[in-house]
Amino acid sequence: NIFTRKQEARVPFQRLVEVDESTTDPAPWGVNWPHQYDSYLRTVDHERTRYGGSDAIPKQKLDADPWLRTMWAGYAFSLDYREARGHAHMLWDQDHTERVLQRPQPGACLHCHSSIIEAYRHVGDGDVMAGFRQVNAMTWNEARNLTNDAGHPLVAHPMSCVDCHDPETMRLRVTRPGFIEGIRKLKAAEGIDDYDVHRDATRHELRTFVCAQCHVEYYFAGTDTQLTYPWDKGIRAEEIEAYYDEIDFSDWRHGITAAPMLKAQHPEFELWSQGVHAKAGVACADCHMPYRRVGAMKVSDHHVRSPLLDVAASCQTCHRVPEEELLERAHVTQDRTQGLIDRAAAALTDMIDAIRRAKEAGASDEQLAEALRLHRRAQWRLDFVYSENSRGFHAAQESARLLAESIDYSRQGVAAAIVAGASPEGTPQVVEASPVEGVTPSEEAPSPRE
Amino acid sequence: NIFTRKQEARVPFQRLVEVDESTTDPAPWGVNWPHQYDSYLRTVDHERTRYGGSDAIPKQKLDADPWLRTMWAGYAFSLDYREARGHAHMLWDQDHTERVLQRPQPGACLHCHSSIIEAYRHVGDGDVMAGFRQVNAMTWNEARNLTNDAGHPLVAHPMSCVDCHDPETMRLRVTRPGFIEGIRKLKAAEGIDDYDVHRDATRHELRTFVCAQCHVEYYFAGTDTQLTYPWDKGIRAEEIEAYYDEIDFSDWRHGITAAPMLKAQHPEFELWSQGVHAKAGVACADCHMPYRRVGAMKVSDHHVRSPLLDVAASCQTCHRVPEEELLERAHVTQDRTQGLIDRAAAALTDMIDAIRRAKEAGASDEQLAEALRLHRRAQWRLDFVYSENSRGFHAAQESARLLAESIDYSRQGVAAAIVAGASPEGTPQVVEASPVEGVTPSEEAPSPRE
Amino acid sequence: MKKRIWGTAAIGCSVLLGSFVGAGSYTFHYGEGFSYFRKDPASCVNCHIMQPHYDTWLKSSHHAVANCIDCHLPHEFPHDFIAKAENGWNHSWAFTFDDFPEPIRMTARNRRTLEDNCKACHGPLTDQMLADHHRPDERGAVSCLHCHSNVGHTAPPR
Ligand code: HEC
Ligand code: HEC
Ligand code: HEC
Ligand code: HEC
Ligand code: HEC
Ligand code: HEC
Ligand code: HEC
Ligand code: HEC
Ligand code: HEC
Ligand code: HEC
Ligand code: HEC
Ligand code: HEC
Ligand code: HEC
Ligand code: HEC
Ligand SMILES: [Ca+2]
Ligand SMILES: [Ca+2]
Repeated sequence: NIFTRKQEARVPFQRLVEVDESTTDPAPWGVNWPHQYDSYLRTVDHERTRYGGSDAIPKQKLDADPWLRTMWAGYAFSLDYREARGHAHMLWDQDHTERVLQRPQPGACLHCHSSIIEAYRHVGDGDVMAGFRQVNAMTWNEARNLTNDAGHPLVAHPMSCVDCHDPETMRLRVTRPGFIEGIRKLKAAEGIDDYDVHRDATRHELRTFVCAQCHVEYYFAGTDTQLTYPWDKGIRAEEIEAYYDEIDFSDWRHGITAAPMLKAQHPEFELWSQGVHAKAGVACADCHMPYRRVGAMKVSDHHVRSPLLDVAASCQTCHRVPEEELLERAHVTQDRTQGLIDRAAAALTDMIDAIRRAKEAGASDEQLAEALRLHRRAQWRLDFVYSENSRGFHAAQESARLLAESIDYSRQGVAAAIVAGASPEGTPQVVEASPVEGVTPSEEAPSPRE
Repeated sequence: NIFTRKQEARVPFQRLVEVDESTTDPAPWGVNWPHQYDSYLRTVDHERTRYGGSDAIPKQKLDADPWLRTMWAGYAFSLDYREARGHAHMLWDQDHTERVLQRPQPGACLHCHSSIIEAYRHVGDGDVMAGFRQVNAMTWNEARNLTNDAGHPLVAHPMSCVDCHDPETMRLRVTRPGFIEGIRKLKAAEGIDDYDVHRDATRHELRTFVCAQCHVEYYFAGTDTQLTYPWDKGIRAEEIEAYYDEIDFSDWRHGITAAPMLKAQHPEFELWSQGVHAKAGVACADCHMPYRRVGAMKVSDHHVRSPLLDVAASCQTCHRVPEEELLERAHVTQDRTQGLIDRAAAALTDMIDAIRRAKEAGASDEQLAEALRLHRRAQWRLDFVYSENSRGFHAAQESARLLAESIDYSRQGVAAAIVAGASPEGTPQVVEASPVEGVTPSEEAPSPRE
Repeated sequence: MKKRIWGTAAIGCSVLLGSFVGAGSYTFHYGEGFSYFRKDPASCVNCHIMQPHYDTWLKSSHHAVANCIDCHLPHEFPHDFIAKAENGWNHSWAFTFDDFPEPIRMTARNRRTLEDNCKACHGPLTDQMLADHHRPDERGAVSCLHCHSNVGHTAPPR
């Protein structure tokens, strides 16, 4: 067949510089693949969209949406929570968040903020998994300051080429232990035993999986803060919640109601999977890394960012519709989601305040049991959609469904609190939170960073 | 849309029989256009889908969803409300519904259940609009039994060819006064003055408008029960509600709470307009009257029914996806909507019961004012989505949004009722409704049908 | 059935095909080859059933640069093509119609042919995407149509 004969002839690139598993610095790779490297470097850029994009100084979401401080009262996220920006910033931004500066955090944090596999290999004496477990248990500082035998820092770069590409073949691959274990559990839940992502994932699936290494919900299991993806029962919000309930896990106790809470972090992969595009087989990279013509070549745009900043490349290949119109469609979806978020936030705040009033009126924990149970449910669903970064675009109807349920539980919580003795009157107010915990319950937490 | 534009050129037919404005019987038309006629006749057929389709004996929705009797307590719809079926049945089904048999109804009902324009012209001495107004004010029986000078019945056929086609040219057109006035008001609300649908509508718009003549929300204005489409402020659920609030309209007082209620009827056009397909310019006829090839000719399938009964013809022209997969996508959307409907129904029932308990506890109307206001809001939104017949498919996210708001208002209503003195306990129960009103408040209603 | 259609299609297009033999490479298309093709696709439209595809092709980004067979028939000639032609010759037009599902959907095999043709014309541009370092098996496959299903036919809005 002519075509295959042609293909064998193909020389996709010449290697001017050797790169291997230890090349965490993207620069040398850039010599071999300048186009991808150049676009990768542009992730330092910033440009806003209506709900996303990025800024030079990342927007403080806590100020934009003050109710967040109430939702997360008593938790590190109520100290500092900003708009995400480009990949090049990921390590610096973790270094400087008040969540790290003011609260103890584990080494597990670095799993998704740096090109860290080499560090795992070093710590585990060649065994990445073993190293992963040990680094998870370290303090953030220990981990951040790891060096190799030559004394060179091992955690020196944000996620880079080696994290998604096989240095030998440039083939896509996943490297994150958290994901490799998580996806196996997920497949098992779907009835597929002994799933090996390296062996079983298609190239097209990898165009999503490489992102799902990090853009997912997670928690730290046990006192040795093992990074874990809670997918044992599936990845729908209820399935994850059921898993947490079963293992009786909570991230923190709420600063106002003392309910055992769950924190949802960037469940992009989870929510995307429930959306229309996922059903249609559209991968993360299809929209966030569209191909571009560079000279006589098509190159995947490694300037990963909001697709709404370049609808032409990101959407129009599939949707032959004028740019403004596509942008408008996305905005309609996002505006509706925002409207429901505001509604759910008002309901949540009302509930939290009603529970506070009930407590002030002397309601017992036992009388408040139902209200506290509802608080956990309502917050999980609102947080799940709010902390997901597409403002509902990845899964419009599913996001609305979760917010509807959140509203239902919050409003039931208000009634339950009133029944438990809360004074009917009283306008919701942001109350001083109790001391803020780190991600790891302070008692067994490593000492704060000096 | 290429599929439609293509047809314009060839609508080949020879006129074997003359048809004119007075030919309400489809049979003569059928001689000229046998293919369309044959498919039109097949609207007597019945086949179910998961949420739609039709049955030989239309399913009694009141038994399938008992909470409907609570939602509509005191209103004719709580007597008899069935699954819709094919167009050929529309007149017979109106003749036999308990809503007509047991309650007084106006002549206005026939506007959407028969080929009635000729009757309007007769009654109005050639002036259709005048005739429309007079027939609206008649009793259902007077109108149903109208005859021409020769004594032949004027209301003898379900909607037929002449209602959508110009007998001269066969061009699409709308004929329903209610819609012609309604769409003008809608366009005015959108800033387009003096809109004349006959002059200004494109052919593609007409592929939706011919359906929007009837598949819309309506009410009967004034004591002379003038059929009116409430679009003065727009067609989104809130805009229609705002209009009703402004003119202080209500269809009936609720049989249990005595709140002034609104009844939503089949707002297919309204909800569709908020959906993805509408944004993409997909018309009702694209899905419900797909083209079929008959030899060399392409014919619009006049067997109007659920598109899920023939996904290949209805969907695959645009979605090159296996049938099962398309069906599954539609079901995912519908199942999510159903889940939220059940949730909203539970919340509404709780609220109604809480208000009942508050009344029993002696709460004053003044104490219950807030709860009753919320009852009206919550019921309107749930009814709007439930009475729309696509189970959310026409506008997945918008439907979910409305249900989320309904839940919010119902649950707030529960709290308000408790504050007003409702005993916290008490499991919701369907209570005997107060005497059921006709669509028109009985006092000024025409005498019941003998 | 399929073979029959292809056969007839083949005949419909045989005039053009003569000029096509041995000229499989994309340089030919990018060159003066164009003039030939403008005439052609009428042969396909001998069948009204192909009309919509023809009309949508006319409006497509490719109408000036590629015609039906460039995309839909194997580029390697003459062998298996002649076979198809002979095969089709034995069947009269009448039989070709009316027992196939509509809307017409491509067979898996023809879809592969189609994608091979994309790659044949757009070789250099897509070398990196198609470099054989990717998994050689099905799992490594990339589908042009996943993103470009509307290049040949201005499909409905989508
Ligand atoms: C069909 C296109 C599409 C697909 C597929 C898709 N996204 Fe998105 N994504 C978007 C759009 C549109 C936004 C909204 C951007 C905005 O609001 O500016 C977005 C937003 C985001 C954001 C926030 C960006 C910002 O500017 O803050 C992240 C992170 C993200 N997506 C990650 C992912 C991941 C991970 C996947 C796969 C699991 C994925 N996306 C799949 C289109 C897509
Ligand atoms: C499972 C992967 C993962 C882990 C583990 C993780 N992050 Fe992130 N982090 C992300 C992703 C993806 C984003 C970008 C999306 C977003 O901002 O929600 C992000 C964003 C951030 C940001 C910038 C936005 C913000 O939240 O202000 C900070 C700071 C941050 N993470 C700190 C941390 C800290 C501290 C930890 C450990 C407690 C941590 N991360 C653990 C994946 C992770
Ligand atoms: C977050 C994951 C990720 C990172 C980090 C990453 N890439 Fe890629 N890269 C991809 C994806 C996805 C593709 C598309 C591969 C496919 O479709 O098979 C790709 C494709 C490529 C290709 C193949 C040609 C093309 O453009 O499609 C090259 C070469 C490449 N990347 C080089 C690099 C270099 C150099 C770096 C570091 C500067 C890098 N990549 C970092 C995800 C990544
Ligand atoms: C190793 C972890 C990791 C991987 C792999 C990863 N991301 Fe990210 N991503 C992050 C972190 C962390 C941030 C936030 C950086 C910050 O705010 O400092 C981020 C930010 C983003 C943003 C926001 C950029 C902006 O300008 O606002 C988008 C969009 C995004 N990622 C999409 C993707 C996609 C698509 C992929 C796969 C092709 C991917 N990410 C792979 C960790 C990762
Ligand atoms: C690789 C192809 C592809 C890409 C890239 C893509 N889409 Fe889509 N999009 C689809 C498909 C397929 C559907 C499902 C409906 C259908 O089958 O046409 C869809 C559905 C949609 C819908 C309706 C469903 C919903 O979620 O509301 C919108 C709106 C949409 N896309 C906008 C976008 C935007 C904006 C972008 C770019 C950020 C984009 N799409 C990128 C293929 C794509
Ligand atoms: C994109 C395709 C599409 C468009 C456009 C569309 N519909 Fe539908 N419609 C559907 C589907 C799918 C259903 C669900 C049928 C089912 O549940 O069996 C449906 C259901 C219905 C039903 C209930 C049918 C039943 O079986 O009970 C009615 C009535 C209806 N549509 C009318 C309309 C009207 C009027 C319009 C235009 C204003 C419209 N539709 C536009 C696809 C469409
Ligand atoms: C504005 C147009 C319109 C008017 C006015 C109207 N109908 Fe209908 N009717 C419809 C449409 C459209 C359907 C099919 C969709 C549905 O069942 O919701 C329908 C369905 C019905 C059905 C079958 C399903 C059911 O509800 O049991 C009955 C019976 C019926 N109408 C009776 C009446 C009566 C009685 C009146 C007057 C009080 C009336 N209609 C006024 C448009 C109308
Ligand atoms: C003159 C009023 C009128 C017009 C015009 C009209 N409908 Fe209807 N339609 C009805 C009524 C009334 C029913 C319910 C009949 C019954 O249940 O007896 C109905 C039923 C239906 C059903 C349910 C059929 C089934 O098998 O369940 C669908 C779907 C539908 N209409 C779609 C449309 C579409 C699409 C158009 C435009 C092409 C349209 N209708 C035009 C009044 C109308
Ligand atoms: C509820 C509205 C409605 C009714 C009633 C109706 N039609 Fe149609 N008809 C349509 C629509 C919509 C089209 C598509 C027209 C277009 O796209 O321009 C159509 C198209 C046609 C065409 C043009 C060729 C084609 O099939 O597209 C003929 C002929 C026709 N109808 C005949 C009839 C006959 C005969 C009757 C009565 C038995 C009838 N119609 C009843 C809505 C209707
Ligand atoms: C005339 C063209 C056309 C027809 C017919 C059509 N669709 Fe669509 N559909 C679209 C377009 C356009 C979109 C918007 C996304 C996009 O641009 O691809 C869409 C979006 C969708 C979506 C995603 C958005 C949503 O509402 O969830 C689904 C699911 C879908 N269609 C299913 C169907 C089904 C099922 C049918 C048949 C009953 C159908 N479509 C008929 C063109 C069509
Ligand atoms: C530039 C390449 C190209 C050209 C030229 C082209 N087509 Fe196509 N054709 C396609 C693609 C791509 C598809 C598949 C579309 C899809 O599956 O979404 C297709 C699909 C088809 C189909 C099957 C419909 C389906 O959905 O499977 C037919 C029939 C067809 N083409 C006929 C023709 C005819 C006749 C011509 C010449 C008038 C032509 N094509 C020209 C690329 C082309
Ligand atoms: C003899 C009439 C006729 C001619 C001439 C014709 N076609 Fe077709 N074609 C058909 C019919 C009938 C079908 C549907 C067959 C089926 O789907 O099983 C079809 C189907 C197709 C398909 C999709 C089905 C498949 O097997 O993949 C393609 C692609 C196609 N034709 C391309 C062409 C091209 C290219 C030409 C011109 C070289 C052409 N056709 C000439 C009648 C014809
Ligand atoms: C006979 C040769 C030929 C075939 C076969 C062919 N193309 Fe092309 N294609 C061209 C030429 C020539 C251009 C214009 C090149 C340019 O403008 O740089 C082009 C332009 C394009 C473009 C850019 C314009 C646009 O529509 O966005 C895309 C994408 C494309 N082709 C994809 C495809 C795909 C996918 C296929 C297979 C389904 C295909 N081509 C089959 C020759 C071909
Ligand atoms: C994941 C989506 C995706 C896939 C798969 C894909 N492309 Fe593309 N392709 C694109 C995008 C996006 C562009 C537009 C780049 C731009 O606008 O700058 C493009 C552009 C092109 C162009 C036009 C380049 C130019 O600007 O002249 C050609 C030709 C092309 N692709 C051919 C192909 C062929 C052949 C295949 C299969 C081997 C293929 N594509 C597979 C997304 C894709
Ligand atoms: Ca978490
Ligand atoms: Ca009404």
